[in-house]
Amino acid sequence: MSAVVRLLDGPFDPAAELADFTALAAGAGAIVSFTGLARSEDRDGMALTALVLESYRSVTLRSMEGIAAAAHARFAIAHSRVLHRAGRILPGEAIVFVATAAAHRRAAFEAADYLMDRLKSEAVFWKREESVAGARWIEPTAADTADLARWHAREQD
Amino acid sequence: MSAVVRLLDGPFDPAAELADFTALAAGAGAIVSFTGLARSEDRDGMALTALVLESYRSVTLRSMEGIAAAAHARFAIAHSRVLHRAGRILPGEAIVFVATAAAHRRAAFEAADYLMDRLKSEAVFWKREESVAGARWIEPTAADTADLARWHAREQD
Amino acid sequence: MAEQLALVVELCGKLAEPHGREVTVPLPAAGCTVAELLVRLRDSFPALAPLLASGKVRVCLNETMARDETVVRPGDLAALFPPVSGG
Amino acid sequence: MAEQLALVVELCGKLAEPHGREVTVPLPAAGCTVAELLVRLRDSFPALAPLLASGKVRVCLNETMARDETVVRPGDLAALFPPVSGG
Repeated sequence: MSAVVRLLDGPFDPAAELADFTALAAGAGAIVSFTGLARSEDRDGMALTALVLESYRSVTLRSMEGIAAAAHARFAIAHSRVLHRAGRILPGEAIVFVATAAAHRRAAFEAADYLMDRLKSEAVFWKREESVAGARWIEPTAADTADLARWHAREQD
Repeated sequence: MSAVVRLLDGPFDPAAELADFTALAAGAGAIVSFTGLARSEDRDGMALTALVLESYRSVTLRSMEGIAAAAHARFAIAHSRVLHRAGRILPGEAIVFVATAAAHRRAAFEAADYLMDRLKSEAVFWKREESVAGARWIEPTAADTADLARWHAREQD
Repeated sequence: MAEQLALVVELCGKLAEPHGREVTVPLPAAGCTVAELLVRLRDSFPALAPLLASGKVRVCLNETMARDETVVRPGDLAALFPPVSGG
Repeated sequence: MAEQLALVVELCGKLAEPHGREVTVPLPAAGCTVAELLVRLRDSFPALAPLLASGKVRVCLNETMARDETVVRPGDLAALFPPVSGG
């Protein structure tokens, strides 16, 4: 079992991470990855120059580790990897990478989905989009809140 | 929009595929990949020497293309890639790779999940596991059938 | 004389176990239906009969799935598909 | 004299907009509660007041989230967290 969580200050290569993770998890059978890339436009179609993610390193890392631990407690996964960038991220660059490995694909899919839903709403980051018009602080969307609520609903089943 | 489907006779590199797909789909925001690896043991714990997938090239490819087209019709995805090996596959080697790219992560996750469920049950392959004890033909599992039924249930919602 | 032409039938998956990857079955020049072809195969290759008895074996003609009433002719590209395993 | 010690408070996210990344607030040597700290910050930095008024701003002390009744002392590592955006 492995659960790797990293908070990165510069660009990383999702494909290299998948290669490394797959080598580690070759015995697992099913591997799911999610890569989130910085958008080039905001919701109104305005061109973005950067996405800036502020973190508070120790607390941010602990929030990510807590989410990863919960995924291992909840799903039958053998390995997980969660990478998240902080700082200034250019359009098209990877912000977040999540990978899960399991004997059965359903667990791998659900754990990756769960990790992303929680990271998107609960990880300790403050983010703003920068464009020529200035900066705008971003909060979780209604879709993020609804995605997260799916897991709470299942807990009460 | 792109939907690439390939049936391969030899090994491929899932990480290289993800790199290529991510470059193509950089504008999309959310990328999900699934990699299925050949197991080293069968359900009873017997060591496997190979997984052999037989196909009927034209019909097999058409079955994969039909599944990919259905995913694009059903989910708001911008790009998809489906690679499947046929022939003799050694333990730990990749059998199948699915990647989806979308503006929103839910569509990317659901489309990848859907593609895998249909490929696992409906793609035109016949497979057998080989061990020192001989060969055993494999059919879709009850879990595969249940996974596939989830999508039919949602159609009737 | 009408029976002297023949059809090569590819056998997929576990159907290849009794007789190998293909069998040749005599066929009249005018052909026969897919349903009749299956009967001919059973008669000519008794070892295939138990596998065909499930009713789940499908016939692929010229790279397209055929129905029971489709006509198959000598020279057609024919294959028998057992239920698929999926990927 | 009791007020001559001070606490440096890091301001995270949009809380940094009015006064930059950190502010220094006078604090008695014995410290005060987190609830009192927020009142002192409001009084010393009126431009922060509207941001603090939401009640959603949390205080992080020595890398742990603090409660209203937690005591904060000069020299503690303190930060104000607005609601997180998530990753």
